[in-house]
Amino acid sequence: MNEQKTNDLILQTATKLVSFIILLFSFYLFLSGHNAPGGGFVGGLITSSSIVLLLLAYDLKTVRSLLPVNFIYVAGAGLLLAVLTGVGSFVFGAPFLTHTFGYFQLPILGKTELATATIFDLGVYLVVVGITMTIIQTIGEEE
Amino acid sequence: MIETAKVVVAVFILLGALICLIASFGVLRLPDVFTRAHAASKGSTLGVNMILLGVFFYLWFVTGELSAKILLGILFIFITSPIGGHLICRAAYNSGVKLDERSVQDDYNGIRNFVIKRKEDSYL
Amino acid sequence: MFTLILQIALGIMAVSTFLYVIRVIKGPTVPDRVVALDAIGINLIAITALVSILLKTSAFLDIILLLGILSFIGTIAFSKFLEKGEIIENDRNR
Amino acid sequence: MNNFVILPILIPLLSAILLIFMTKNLMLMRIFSTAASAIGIVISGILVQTVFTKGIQTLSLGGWKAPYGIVLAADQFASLLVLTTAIIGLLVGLYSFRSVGEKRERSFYYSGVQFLLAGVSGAFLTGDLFNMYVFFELLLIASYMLIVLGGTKIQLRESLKYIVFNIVSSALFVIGVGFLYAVTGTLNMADLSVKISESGQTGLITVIGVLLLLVFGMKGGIFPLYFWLPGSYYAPPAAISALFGALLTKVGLYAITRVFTLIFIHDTAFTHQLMIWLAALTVIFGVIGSLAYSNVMKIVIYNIITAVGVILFGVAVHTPASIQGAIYYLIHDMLIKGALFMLAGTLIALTGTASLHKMGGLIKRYPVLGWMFFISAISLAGIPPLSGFVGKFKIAEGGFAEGEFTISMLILLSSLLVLYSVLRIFIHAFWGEEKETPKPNHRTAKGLLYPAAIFLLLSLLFGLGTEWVSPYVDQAAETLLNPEKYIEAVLKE
Amino acid sequence: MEILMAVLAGIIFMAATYLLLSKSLLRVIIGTALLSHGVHLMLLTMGGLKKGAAPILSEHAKSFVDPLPQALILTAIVISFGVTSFILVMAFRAYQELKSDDMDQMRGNDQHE
Amino acid sequence: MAFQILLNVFLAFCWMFLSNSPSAAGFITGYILGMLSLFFFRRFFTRQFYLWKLISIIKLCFIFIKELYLANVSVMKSVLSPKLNIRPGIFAFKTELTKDWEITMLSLLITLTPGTLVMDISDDRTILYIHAMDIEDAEKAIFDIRESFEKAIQEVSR
Amino acid sequence: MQLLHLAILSPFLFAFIIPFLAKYAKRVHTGWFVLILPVLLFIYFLPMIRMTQSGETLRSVLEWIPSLGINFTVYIDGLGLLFALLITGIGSLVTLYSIFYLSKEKEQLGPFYVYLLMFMGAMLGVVLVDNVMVLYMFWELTSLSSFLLIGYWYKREKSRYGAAKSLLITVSGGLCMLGGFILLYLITDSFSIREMVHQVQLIAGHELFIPAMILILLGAFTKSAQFPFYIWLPDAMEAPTPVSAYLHSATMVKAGIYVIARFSPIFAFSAQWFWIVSLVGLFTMVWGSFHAVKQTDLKSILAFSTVSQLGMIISMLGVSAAALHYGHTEYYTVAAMAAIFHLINHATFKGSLFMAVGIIDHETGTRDIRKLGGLMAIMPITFTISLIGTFSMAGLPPFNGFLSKEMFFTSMLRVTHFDLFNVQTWGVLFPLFAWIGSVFTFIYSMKLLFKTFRGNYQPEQLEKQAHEAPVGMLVPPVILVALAVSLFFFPNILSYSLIEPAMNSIYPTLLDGHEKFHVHISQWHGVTTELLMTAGIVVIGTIGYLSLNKWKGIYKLFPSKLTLNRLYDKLLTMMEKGSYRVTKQYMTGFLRDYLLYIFAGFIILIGGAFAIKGGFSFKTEGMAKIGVYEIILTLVMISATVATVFARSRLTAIIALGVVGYTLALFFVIFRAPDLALTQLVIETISVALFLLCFYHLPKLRLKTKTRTFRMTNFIISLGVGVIVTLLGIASSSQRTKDSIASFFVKHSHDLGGGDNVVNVILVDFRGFDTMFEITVLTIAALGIYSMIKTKVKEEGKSGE
Repeated sequence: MNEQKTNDLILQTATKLVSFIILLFSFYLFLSGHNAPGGGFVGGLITSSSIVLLLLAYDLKTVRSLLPVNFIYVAGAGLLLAVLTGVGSFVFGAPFLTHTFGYFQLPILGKTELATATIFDLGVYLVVVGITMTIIQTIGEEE
Repeated sequence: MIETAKVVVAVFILLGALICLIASFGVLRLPDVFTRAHAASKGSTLGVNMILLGVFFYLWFVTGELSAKILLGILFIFITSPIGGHLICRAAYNSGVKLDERSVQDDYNGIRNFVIKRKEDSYL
Repeated sequence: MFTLILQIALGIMAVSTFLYVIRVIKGPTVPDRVVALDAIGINLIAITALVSILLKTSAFLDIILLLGILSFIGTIAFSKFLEKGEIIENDRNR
Repeated sequence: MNNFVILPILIPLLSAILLIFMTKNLMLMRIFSTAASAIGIVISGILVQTVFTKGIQTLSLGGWKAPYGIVLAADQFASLLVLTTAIIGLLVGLYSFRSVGEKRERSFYYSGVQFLLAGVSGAFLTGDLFNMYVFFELLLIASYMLIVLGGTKIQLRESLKYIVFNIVSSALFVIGVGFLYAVTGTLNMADLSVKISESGQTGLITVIGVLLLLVFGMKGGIFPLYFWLPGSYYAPPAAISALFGALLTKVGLYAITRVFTLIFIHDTAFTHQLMIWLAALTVIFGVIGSLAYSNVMKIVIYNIITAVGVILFGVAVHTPASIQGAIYYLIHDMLIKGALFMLAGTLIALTGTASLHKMGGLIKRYPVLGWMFFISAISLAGIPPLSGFVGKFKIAEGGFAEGEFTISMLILLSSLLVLYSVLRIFIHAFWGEEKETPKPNHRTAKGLLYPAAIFLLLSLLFGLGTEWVSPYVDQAAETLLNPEKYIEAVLKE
Repeated sequence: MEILMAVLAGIIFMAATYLLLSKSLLRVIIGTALLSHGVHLMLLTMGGLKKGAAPILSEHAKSFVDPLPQALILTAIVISFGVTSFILVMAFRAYQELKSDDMDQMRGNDQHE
Repeated sequence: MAFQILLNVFLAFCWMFLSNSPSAAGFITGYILGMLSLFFFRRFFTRQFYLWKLISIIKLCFIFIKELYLANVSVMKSVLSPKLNIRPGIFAFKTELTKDWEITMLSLLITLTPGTLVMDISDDRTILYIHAMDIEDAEKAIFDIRESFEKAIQEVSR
Repeated sequence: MQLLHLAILSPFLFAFIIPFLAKYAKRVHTGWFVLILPVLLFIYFLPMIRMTQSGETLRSVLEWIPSLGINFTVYIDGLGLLFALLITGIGSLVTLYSIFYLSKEKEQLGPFYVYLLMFMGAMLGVVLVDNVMVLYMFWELTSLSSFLLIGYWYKREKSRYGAAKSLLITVSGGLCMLGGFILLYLITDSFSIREMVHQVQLIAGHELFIPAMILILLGAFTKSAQFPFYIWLPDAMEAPTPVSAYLHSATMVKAGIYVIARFSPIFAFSAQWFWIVSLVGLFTMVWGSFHAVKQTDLKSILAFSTVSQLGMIISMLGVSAAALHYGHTEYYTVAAMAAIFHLINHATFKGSLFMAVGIIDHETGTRDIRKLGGLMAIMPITFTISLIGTFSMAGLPPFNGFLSKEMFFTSMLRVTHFDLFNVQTWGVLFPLFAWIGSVFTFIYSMKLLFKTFRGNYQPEQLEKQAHEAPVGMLVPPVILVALAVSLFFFPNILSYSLIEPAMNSIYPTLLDGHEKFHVHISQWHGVTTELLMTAGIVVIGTIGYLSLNKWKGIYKLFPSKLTLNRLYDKLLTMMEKGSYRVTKQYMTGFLRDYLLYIFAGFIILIGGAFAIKGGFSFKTEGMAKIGVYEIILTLVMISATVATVFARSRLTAIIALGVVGYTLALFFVIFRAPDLALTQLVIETISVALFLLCFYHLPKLRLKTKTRTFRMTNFIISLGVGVIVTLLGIASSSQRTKDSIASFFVKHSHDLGGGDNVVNVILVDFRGFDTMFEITVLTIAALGIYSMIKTKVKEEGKSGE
């Protein structure tokens, strides 16, 4: 392998900047999903693409030391969150997966819409991040 | 006001589109990967950024929307497009694509010695 | 008038994309294709921008940045694949 | 509104998710998954009873009323199948403890099983066509995971084919749903039925119906579409084969039944006649297949196809008797196929081979296994008082009544060859001189036999206690034959 | 437009079928991926095209395109992504174990006995 | 520099709450006021006031845009000329820049300028291998690069 | 649940105890325990004779599946009781016999008695239930227990063969019968035989009458080993001799006769019934007796003899059907009377003969007639038993066989008087055939007797030193032959107690009110035609026996390739080999072949449906306009698609695929689907990355030279698929409905869903359920991929077969 080393200086330096832009963008997409294009899926996918970018520019080991998470558990937790959002409606005697939303006056942010659907979407987001990273990591490790 | 803005926007957009067209023409016409990468990484960057700028102005002046997303996009393209060109060219060279025969100089030859070990697996 | 210009521009972009596609098909080497693909990605950005004006919506503006991100990642992935065969390395310093 | 309806889906789903976090502790996983399955059985049992006393139970998910949101609708047919599914899930789980191997168990095996159960139950319960597609995908991907779990050569080879087929069928499913949506503008099955009755079943809708028949037939394994089945079901460990054999094809059959008793009911002369012919061909080819092999597993697998043909015939004939028969036979087949796969798996585990030619005289050493095989064989052939009888007889009755003499007789006589194909296992493997098997494995078979024994017991109870079951089946058949009831329950929420 | 799209989807279906029928595992997998593209395109066409603005209410358009097929396609896209990645990995594992990507050599044991 | 920006943002927030106007306008006002105060106390900090750096960045941008424009014109010329009259090649270029991001910046800029494209960096980070569309102009290009970009970049990073 | 039901079920219940008895009470032969049951049952049934004699019946219902009309209804009338007594009586004797026949050291007694008891219960069930479905259940149980008993010595190849054969044939008959029952049910809406008999007018007029009759007769014929289904019976002789005596001569094979008798009141008035039943019976009788002569195995002779005798009884039942047409009830029903009488007689003499043969087999170790001889001196008691048995079988006085044979001739002679059915001219064939059959019967009887007991004793040919059997083994046959003799002298014990009630139940419709058949059997009728016929039999038979060697060659005239056995074997191998060949033909294991079938099926089915139903329509109004750039995009997509197909390198293929995906995203943009475009873009990119990741490990595409046909097939099939999908798409979008549920979503997304992005609101709220499972799918995919890569199990035995 040694003779195949290259100097990825440019790529790595740029990645430091670009991956943050991407991450920010993904958060934006996730949060704005309910009213504009975006949502948990795309947000999650873009988050993982920023991690993929890191993987491309660096390597698995580096990235794992940056993000010491088992991504399968992330996916599992996300799924659990999504399902529990549904189960939560049992408590209120509403049908499974009933969402509610309201507009609240919050400090700093002003009038904000808070919806349980967002929690569900967060579950989606986590699952998507978890599974894409699981897939890419496991395949990447298998050399 | 809006009309003048529209004219400016139209000029930006048309110019950008033409640059893009020329770049693609170049990609079609130029002899080898490296020269094509020149056309692609420069031509389309400029062309597309001009169009984006046009759209930005359009949104700004005509609909009154200050779209930071487009500015971010322009910045992003500026950063990434040359990196892409750089990486592709290096990869092309290191995977064994020869320079066009018109080339006169090759200082890079032999710097990375893993050039084409997988000759049999050239992806054609 | 303005719409017409936009449509013309869109047409030009489409032609340009089509020329890239020809390059993608023709090759002759894989890096050629990747170059063309990268350029297509960038072209798509422009097309999206134009379309979003034409359709009088800002719904597609997210796509602009997204396309940029993706074509970047895609290009890197392709070139790494071409150069090293593997895209994600286990440990670069090994 | 009745949140209870979701529980048969939710319980396996939640337990599957929780099981993801338990891979470190094998014992915990086993206990947890068994407990979850047991709870599932209780829940489904209550569901069956509720539906029996109170009629069709529906749940508008998210509180969105019928044609707009997704509705779960548990009529008796679906509830019975859900109950059977839960039972199969529990028993397969029990069987897995000894047969699947620790390595697989730790690789999310139990999660996969629970996911599969959730998918199957969901497919049974949903009242929305696209949602059904989603559940199909859920159970399919769980089945992909299970079928290839372990990654032996044969598994990889066969599951590739399996996946490709299912991708094709899923693709056709989605475009079928798309076409239907274009023509009718709705996705809810009850609403579809209403819309189609209003606008009349045009030629195009009939064609789309045939397309859906094809799609479900591919999952269910009917005649020109079952080719993937033998190889794929053969590949994984017996526990998984049992799960597949008992459940997966039945989901396809369920879907055919649902769709062709609810939606496409205005051109039976064409669609249902087509189904009758396909059913006959399925039976013929299934029987031919089961006679062709001397491989224990293969014989059992081809018997699935025969059974599918029989049930399809019952559905296609579309009379009260035949539908009742189809329901009886469907449940019977789920139970008995589970038992047969487990027994065949035990046989293979004991002898280390699947080939009949290499077995012999096993009855001396394993009499219980032998007799269980025998009983399941005669149950399969529909000999009373075992469970297969009522279903087959009802189906034949319906067929005769509709004037389908030849095919009804074919169905009846097919049970002879079915019996023979399974008794061949008995004759060759259990009778005859004892043979040295290539991998003599004399570990006790008891642990493997209990689940199969429970299956057989259930099958026997199902046959002897038909009277207890029959009100439920009657109700199920009645709902299937009178789609208005289903429609009313779903749309008048 | 709808007809053009239907034809296009048909062509994609045809290409996908052709690929599925080939002997190389790689082509088969590419065929499955292509198939899902065709499906999504067809599904979109079924919802009707260009009947209004993008279904985002804040744009206050007079009419919107049918959002339901879009939601359905989104679900289908994500699912087919899962399946595609699964089959890809499976192909890779199959090649690891079986040392062949030729479907001919993946006949299996049907010819035994 | 980062510290200064952070401080500025903090000051902006402070202003926002002080003035009891939690909105973008309040924030921007706060930010500008904070910047002014920072400017006045700039000698507290060891490094120069960050606004100057901003100005040099803008300067760099302008140089760059100019070069980009020129680059495209030349590329277009060669593309559109009826006979492809080019003499491509790769040449090595020694740079004096050392920091990661300086080199990166330089490479990006070079890549976007007339007929040049950075292909690789040597492992000791001193030599850039550059592919040129027209090798004739190589020497001139090297000179141009050194004159315009390296200086501007050094200015920014100082 | 009454005592009656318990009586029928008691053997099954008892069977459950047997394995434990066999295991824990090893010192006592299990048979002794078993013996109790049939004896008790016999004693239980015996007093019921009085009831049936007075024309009364006993009916008792145990509900099983009342909702389907399937109930365990026990109905005891003369016919049923007769059989029940036979079953329990012979059953007791056989059990007794088996105690001595099967050694408790060498044999596995547990299973044997379990099977035997199972059979006994099943057989009782067959004859005593009223509900045809329950009858069918017991019917198949007899087949199964017979299968198990024949295969009792499962290590022998021939046992297994015989077992499978008997099972296949009898079960197939049973299934046909089930079909017949179902047809009857459809006609009468009842499963009760009694009720069917009441609705006989309805049945007669129904179009399903003939199929039902034929199906039920098929069941009866297979069970009673009639031509051409008799072939299983000789092979069934592999069973232990007590079994042969019990099942294959006295009881099980008579189940068919029972069914024919039972259903006579329903079917018998039709001409077809008469023809089929009597001719099949008669032919079987001649055929069986003819073939019995050439057998060399004692049990084979008996087997063929049973076939022949059963044929005889059945022919009598068939002939008696004429009574339903012809006024002279008593005149024609003599055939039925003879049938019942002979049924009993056959049980006595055939049972004893089987037991005798069993003794010979047991004591000498062989049943081959060529190895035996001169046993008369060594085994005098056995000889006596055999003598009485064979003479009775041959129809010689002073044994009961003579009486029934006489009556047989009588009934056959009366056929010639029928003017119904146009049998005046051909009627004479009936007695002729009967006579010929009887001649052969005489010959093989003599052969059986004399070849075994006369001639030279050949100890060197025998495995054992021959000697007389133990007393226990002799008691049962002695009882039977004693019966055979006493029935000759006092036949009317039977005629009042059993035959009369049985007759009453066969032809209930012939009788008015409390009228009864009157049966009287006398030994001497004067010198009648029948007597002369018997005399003729003795004369010709003796000549035939003595000159056996001279005309033996006649059997060679039957080509061995054309025998029914051959046919059966051929059929079976053809079935297995043929189906293997067929299956191998299409189950090639090639993915491509399977896909070809499936796509071909798709094209044929959908295309066919399209063509037949004419669902295609074409309409452009209301559709969107086409823009220039859309055409260009379409072209891009098409060219990328084509490039995917014809790509020569894997990377090119992936790139082209990527282009298709990105263009699709662009279409999403054009068609106003921002969310889709976003998702499609990201997913396409990640998919491409995955493709690259995985393809690195796969070999590059090989350009195999594929044949033109290969490509052409692929092309045609894929063209078909493409065209059909396109047509469907065009048709669907041309017939689009105006109102769809989508308007609801647009309308209420903001106020009810709280979001402006309708697609997103649908995804997370309106159809959040879909999404929930869609992410579940993703999770499973990830789990699957993870475990696929991390888990590698060693190969199991399965692949190595």
